Amino acid sequence: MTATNSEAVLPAQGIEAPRSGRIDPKYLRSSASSGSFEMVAWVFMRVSGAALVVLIFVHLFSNLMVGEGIHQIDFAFVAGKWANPVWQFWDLTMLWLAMLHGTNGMRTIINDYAEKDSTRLWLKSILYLACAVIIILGTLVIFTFEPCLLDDAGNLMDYSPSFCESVVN
Amino acid sequence: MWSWVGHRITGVGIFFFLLVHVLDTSLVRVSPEAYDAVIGAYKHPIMIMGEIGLVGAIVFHAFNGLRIILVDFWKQGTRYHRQMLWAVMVLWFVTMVAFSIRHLMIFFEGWEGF
Amino acid sequence: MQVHKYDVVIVGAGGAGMRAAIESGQRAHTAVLTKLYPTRSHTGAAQGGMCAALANVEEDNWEWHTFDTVKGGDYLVDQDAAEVMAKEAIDAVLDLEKMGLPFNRTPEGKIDQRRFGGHTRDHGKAAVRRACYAADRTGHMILQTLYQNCVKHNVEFYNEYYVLDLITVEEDATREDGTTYKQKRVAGVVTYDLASGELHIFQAKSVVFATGGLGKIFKTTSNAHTLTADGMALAYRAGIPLEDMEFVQFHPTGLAGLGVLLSEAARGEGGILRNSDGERFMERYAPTIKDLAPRDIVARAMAQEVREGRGAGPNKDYVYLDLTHLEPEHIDAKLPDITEFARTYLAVEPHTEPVPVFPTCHYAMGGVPTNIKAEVLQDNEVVVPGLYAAGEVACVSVHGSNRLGTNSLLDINVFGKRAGIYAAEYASTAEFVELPEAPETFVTEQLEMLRNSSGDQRVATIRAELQDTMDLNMQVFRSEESIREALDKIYELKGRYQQITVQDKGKRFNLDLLEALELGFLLDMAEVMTVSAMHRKESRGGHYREDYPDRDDENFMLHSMLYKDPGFETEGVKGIRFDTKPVIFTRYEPMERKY
Amino acid sequence: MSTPTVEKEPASKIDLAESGDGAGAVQQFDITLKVRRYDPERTEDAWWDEWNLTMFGTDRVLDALHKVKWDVDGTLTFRRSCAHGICGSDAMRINGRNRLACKTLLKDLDTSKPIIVEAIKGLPVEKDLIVDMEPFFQSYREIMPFMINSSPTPTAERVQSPEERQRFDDTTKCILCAACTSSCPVFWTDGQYFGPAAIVNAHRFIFDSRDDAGDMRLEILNDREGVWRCRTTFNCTEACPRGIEVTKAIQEVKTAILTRSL
Repeated sequence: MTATNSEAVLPAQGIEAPRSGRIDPKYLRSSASSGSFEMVAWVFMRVSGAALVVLIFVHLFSNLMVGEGIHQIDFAFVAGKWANPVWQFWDLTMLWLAMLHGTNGMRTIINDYAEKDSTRLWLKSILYLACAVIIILGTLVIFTFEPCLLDDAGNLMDYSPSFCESVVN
Repeated sequence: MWSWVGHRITGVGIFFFLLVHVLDTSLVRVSPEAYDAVIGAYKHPIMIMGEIGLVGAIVFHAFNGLRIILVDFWKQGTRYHRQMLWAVMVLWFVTMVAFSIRHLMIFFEGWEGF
Repeated sequence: MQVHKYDVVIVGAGGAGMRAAIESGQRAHTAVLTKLYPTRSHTGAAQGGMCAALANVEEDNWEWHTFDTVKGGDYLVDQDAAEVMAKEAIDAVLDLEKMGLPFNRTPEGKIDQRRFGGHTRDHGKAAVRRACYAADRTGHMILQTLYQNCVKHNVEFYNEYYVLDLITVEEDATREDGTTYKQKRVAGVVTYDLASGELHIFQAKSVVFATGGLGKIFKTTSNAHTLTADGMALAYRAGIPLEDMEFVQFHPTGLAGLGVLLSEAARGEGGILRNSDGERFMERYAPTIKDLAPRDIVARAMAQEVREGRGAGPNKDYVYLDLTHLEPEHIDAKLPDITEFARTYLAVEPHTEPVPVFPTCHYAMGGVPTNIKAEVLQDNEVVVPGLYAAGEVACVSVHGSNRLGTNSLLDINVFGKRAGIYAAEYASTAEFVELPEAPETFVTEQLEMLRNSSGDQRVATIRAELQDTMDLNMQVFRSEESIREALDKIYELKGRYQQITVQDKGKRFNLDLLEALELGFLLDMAEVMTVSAMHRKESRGGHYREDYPDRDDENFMLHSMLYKDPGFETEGVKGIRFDTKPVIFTRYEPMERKY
Repeated sequence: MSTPTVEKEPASKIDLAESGDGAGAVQQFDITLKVRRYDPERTEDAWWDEWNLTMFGTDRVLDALHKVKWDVDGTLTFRRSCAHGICGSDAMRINGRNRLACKTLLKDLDTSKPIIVEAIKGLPVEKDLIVDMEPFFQSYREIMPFMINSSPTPTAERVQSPEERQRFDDTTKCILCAACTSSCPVFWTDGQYFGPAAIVNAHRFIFDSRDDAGDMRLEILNDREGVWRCRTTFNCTEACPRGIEVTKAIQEVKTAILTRSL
């Protein structure tokens, strides 16, 4: 329905033709995207998802199901865990994967439902910023964390994990 | 379709919790007191119910996510997606019953009252 | 009013229209006007296959195919056309395969073939595997493949544009012998854009009609709701004769009461017909090929069984198609769609139960007369320059008085291709014919009349009464009396049609208005059909007269030609002049038709 | 797929068991048909109309719509053609599910409640049940739905084994009715997604052994709006009136893109 090749085009009578050779602009795809970003993202969601199932289930289990469960969680508990490089690594991986997985999930949701390009841009900017901040913050916390805090007098503070005593003394 | 709606909703919920959770955990870097104070809030009875809800969301998102992976990569996946959804629901229910019992037991054992 | 100019305008986007468009679109500036989206066309409903003597699975040749076509058509076939069709069938199938059509395959990877009614080896010795097929979706695959290739070649479609008038002009012309006559020339078409309700004029050097059939004249039909004889009626109103309109094919196996088609492939794959006693009655009617006899014979046999009280069901008004002796896997592999029809619409499980069936109006053998170049004739010899027709709307005539199964899919491909090539060729040298003053006037008046009518007659009522009378009087058995009755009823309905009213007065997607116009086409064509049937006082192929049960070659080995002629009156028939045209013979002399 | 035709002659006469006459028992029943109407020539907003109708055992939703159009209200507007499920004109939303009106028997619906009929979602409604199909066909055209074979044309047919033919059999059944695409929640969101029907038709050629342009189609569908937007909700598979395993086809295209990239 493109070239009409009209000889005598008179003004349209009555209402406008709903489909006079055009497609509602809403349905036009801007341009073909290059690269395979969506594919990589898709694969990442599956791989990270599978990994996260293991990471988070163990995390939940060790934090909530064994020992005193929810009651054991305090500064000392966290400090005790992160003294072990395995747990440090565990939580770091979990942080990164979960944040990227979640951010990408939020990105697709914004793509789906944000109607205007400007809204989409805004929401995505906020999302990426939040994601970056959280990842950096979390990473710093895990790596710069000092479990055995001393008070001004040089004594171990009460909430220090028990192993600190051997470290300090 | 409803499994997909559920997957999206739980995903969004978990994402926001995650933001908060990283922030609260970061308090360990600020001061032990601050961290313990905030973590203390998680031990409130209302939060206990919230935790069950959160774990419910995570478990559903996890199992349904595994189902999606099977649909994607297992040849027969598309044919058995419905059965797999049933399996997800059953597994979710079993896991949640087990978790809730254990979590509530722990909670009441260590609960010192309001 | 918009005027569009194209070298070639093709009216209709079914198999024939799109096959023409693929050829024409590559050679000339072409537009396809279609009242539906192309993939909605009824070609897609064809199931069984498309015959061609490929000899992929057993010995075969196109000459046998020609003979079967001629014999199947009860010798009313123009044999030059049948030869063209059978010969070009092979290329037609191979063309489609190269366009991507997914035919079923033999173990060696060649196109598989199966048996089909009336197709035999060596002039009737035994059934032959000649039908190339894609499960029971051959028509669907053809339609899709042709549309795909139209997309490939960037064919311009005007979807949901109804052609409501053929613009022709007449010029004085002189024959070689010095006599004068009026030469018709085609200038274009007037169309109605369904979406906006506006008229568009398409001026064209060549116009190809590929508008399909007329099934909706009857109540029980396998045809789509949209098959309302539009093209035939438009040509007829423009003064072009119609040929052999009395010959309508009733397909034996329509789902009882609904008319939904169950392919002949069901019998090709081994299905058989049984009456209420469980008897395989075709053994009595066609001892050699039994259930695979041509459709007219099988349909009549079924109607005869019912008439003689051996019909099944509570009203004893249908017979059974029995597939229960076949392997369920075989049925599912070869006939998936039609078994689903039986399950969906009648809740019958074809694996274990026989399916209730009864003849259903299926195909018009007659139509707009053309020669083998698909050029439309304005009388027995004179071609209308630039006007072409192909497919069911046309009458070449390759089907004579009864079309063989699968030959329709062949017809659209062979003659659709020819129409496209010749139309483009003609357009490359011809000049536009000047449009007459205000060519849309007739259509505008008609539309205004319908929109503003204050009458109280309903379209649906008139249509239903027409279909009832045609089912009752003009189906597989006809007689002077029943034909008269039908004609009287048609006259009455045409009178009432003048008092018709449409409720939808809008411009946008006014299908109410278009149904009223379509009813006008149906009434005209029903009238032509009955008048034609009245003149043919013999029984041949699809036309069976109880008062003249035998074929009469002496008086009726002739094509019927009917002209619209307002001043003409004979035997109580007004406005239609009856004439005849000789049948073209090349190699086969008429014989008695036995199977 | 080849031709092992049954050569055994069936019996001349058999005893027909008192078989259930599927077509025979025609019962009448009453329904309420509720249709979402829209006509910008009359009013800006859509509205609902309800009719009480007496219908018969084998009647379909299409028959009910026809009954209204022909006997009660001629302005009711919908597309239809073949009326037995092969042309794809009359896809609509019936009781919240996409189906063909001509394949949905009234007796299979809950007739105690109104039968709710709406236009398919996600495409612009033009009038009553008619939607603008152009965006749908545009996506179809974009995936190059035609065979491309660059090797020299053979004189006879191109050879293809029954197994190779079977590979893409399912997706050749598509009738382009848009029931799948307009049932997809991702398509509903912004209409940018290629949609299941386009992917199904790409699949039909990607897996056809005779076609050479599979790579190009995979590239097209690797787009931002391509297969990766599929969320395997299975709405399309459930909506398909031809029983095509649409989601499976989409998954196979995804896998093909992945394998090609690796």
